[in-house]
Amino acid sequence: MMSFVVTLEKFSGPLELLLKLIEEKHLEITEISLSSVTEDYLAWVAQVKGDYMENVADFLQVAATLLLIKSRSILPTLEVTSEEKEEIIDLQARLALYKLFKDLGLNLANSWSLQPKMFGRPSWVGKTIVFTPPKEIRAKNLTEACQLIFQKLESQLILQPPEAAIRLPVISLQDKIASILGRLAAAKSKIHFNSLNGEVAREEILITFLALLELLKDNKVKVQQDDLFGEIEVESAENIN
Amino acid sequence: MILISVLESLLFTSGEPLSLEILVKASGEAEAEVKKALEELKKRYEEETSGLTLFEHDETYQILSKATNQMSVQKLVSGVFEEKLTSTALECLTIVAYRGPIGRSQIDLIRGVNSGYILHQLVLRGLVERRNNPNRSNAFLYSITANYLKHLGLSRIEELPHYEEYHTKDLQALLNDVTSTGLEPVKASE
Amino acid sequence: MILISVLESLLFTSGEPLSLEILVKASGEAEAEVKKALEELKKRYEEETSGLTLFEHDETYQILSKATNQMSVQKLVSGVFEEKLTSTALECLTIVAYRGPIGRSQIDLIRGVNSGYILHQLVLRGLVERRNNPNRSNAFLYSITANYLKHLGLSRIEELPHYEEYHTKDLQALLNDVTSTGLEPVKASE
Repeated sequence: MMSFVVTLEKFSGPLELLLKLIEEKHLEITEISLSSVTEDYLAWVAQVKGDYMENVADFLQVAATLLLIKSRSILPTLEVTSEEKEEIIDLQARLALYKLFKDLGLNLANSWSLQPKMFGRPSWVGKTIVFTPPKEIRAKNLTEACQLIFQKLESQLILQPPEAAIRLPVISLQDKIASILGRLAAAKSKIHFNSLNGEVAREEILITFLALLELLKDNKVKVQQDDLFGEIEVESAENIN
Repeated sequence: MILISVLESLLFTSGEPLSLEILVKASGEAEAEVKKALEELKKRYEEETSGLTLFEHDETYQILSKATNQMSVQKLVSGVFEEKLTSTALECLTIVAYRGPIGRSQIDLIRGVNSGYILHQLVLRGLVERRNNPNRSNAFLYSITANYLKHLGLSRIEELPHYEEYHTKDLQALLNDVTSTGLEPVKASE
Repeated sequence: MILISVLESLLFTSGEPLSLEILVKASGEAEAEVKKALEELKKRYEEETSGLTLFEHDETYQILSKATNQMSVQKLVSGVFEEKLTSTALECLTIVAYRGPIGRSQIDLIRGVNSGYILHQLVLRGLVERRNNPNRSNAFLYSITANYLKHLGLSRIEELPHYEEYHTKDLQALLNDVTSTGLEPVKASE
């Protein structure tokens, strides 16, 4: 009777994904735990298929904050602006709030029944249809009401078409890694991080940064940053060895 | 399982008279037990605080509203009829007129709220009729009655002003609420 | 005239939910008296020998069969279709249930993702309803429907576990709570 079906074939949003990753590792929601799941999160986002196109912006926005957290854990000296700090605290709080409702929902899932548990009865049994047209209504009243209904529905639409949010350049992590390696090989010397990005969309910088982290981890590149906020210089490890 | 409670639930939801046989089957109890419980229910309804009565005829049973409350019930029924069309009823009637034959769920979607009660009233007043949906069992399609059309002085539904325009207008695009993409800072308070 | 008996007759005859206003009009008694009698009726139905429930939603009242008799009644009622929930639907419904009436942007904020599509689906399935936001003409407010409560077997929304706590606090206070209390808000399933 208590048949409840959870379909987890995909993540409906960034918070669901993030929470899953944290809970898999049995962690509390803290900055440290967020930092520790950043790579898994980014790896998942990097594989985003067409299914998620409409929500890609939401996933990337969270990814940006995660990268900020990650950077802070790698570079303890990294100064963050108060705005960025707020962003980090905000993400933790929102994740906690999301978890609250998720848990409340799981509680309810147990009492959910596929069919209603209570039933009404046929209404007005034995009452027959008596033609009683309202006196005051004319055809033009119906037309006016109809115009109003459509006006109301149309006013709900905002001017900005939803596609605007969807059309983000989607660059896969693999493509980015390949492109960086290709350019490093071609340059045979240090190149600037900024030159690795095409149009300066935050999402692309993010993917580039992520690609660099991956390459660093695999010891395929070396990076150097002389000053805080200074240029990041990237060099192929093969050039050095 | 408490037999008397189950029997009351069964009789209540059915509306139609139910035979002893059906009650026995549906409750899964012995006939004698069922009969005894029905007697008990009957007695309970005889209390003056109850508004119900157990009507027995030819080994069938039906719950009815108590005869002594006939006056108030009549007032409800006629009151419901005489009332002017509320704005929500007008909205509902309009949707049925311009978009009919139309299913309940579509009406609900346009209005955003459950329209069951209002539709029922419109049917009882003879303004709207429902037919079986040929494409989906257990679903109905609602349209304006010929009677009401006549009353409006129209010989066919197409004579409603702007009928063509509103009848064919694509609704799908309008029904998606696309107000914001979320992820605003948490500061936004309700 | 015995008010409680009259009210039971009215609710029984209608079958559909009736507003307090209609009950007051049809019974001809003062609102406070009607309310008191409805409470009494509710209590009477809570006895285990009763097969009925007084269901209250959105300031309307309706008599329904008792949730515990679901199995027996279900056999009799045809054409009820099954409502499976995906985890996304469950998530969305929970937020709307505890926080409703709630705007889209607030739902998006909690879920961290655009909820337009799922809300549209839930309205279509009659589990959520939307109304115009009285304070902002171009926005909707979402609430759960009576149908949703019927699937949970609750006779009013206040019966949701911890409803008071999570409904009344504003979102910011809730955020402060979950952040400061070590994040273990809900545990026991009821």
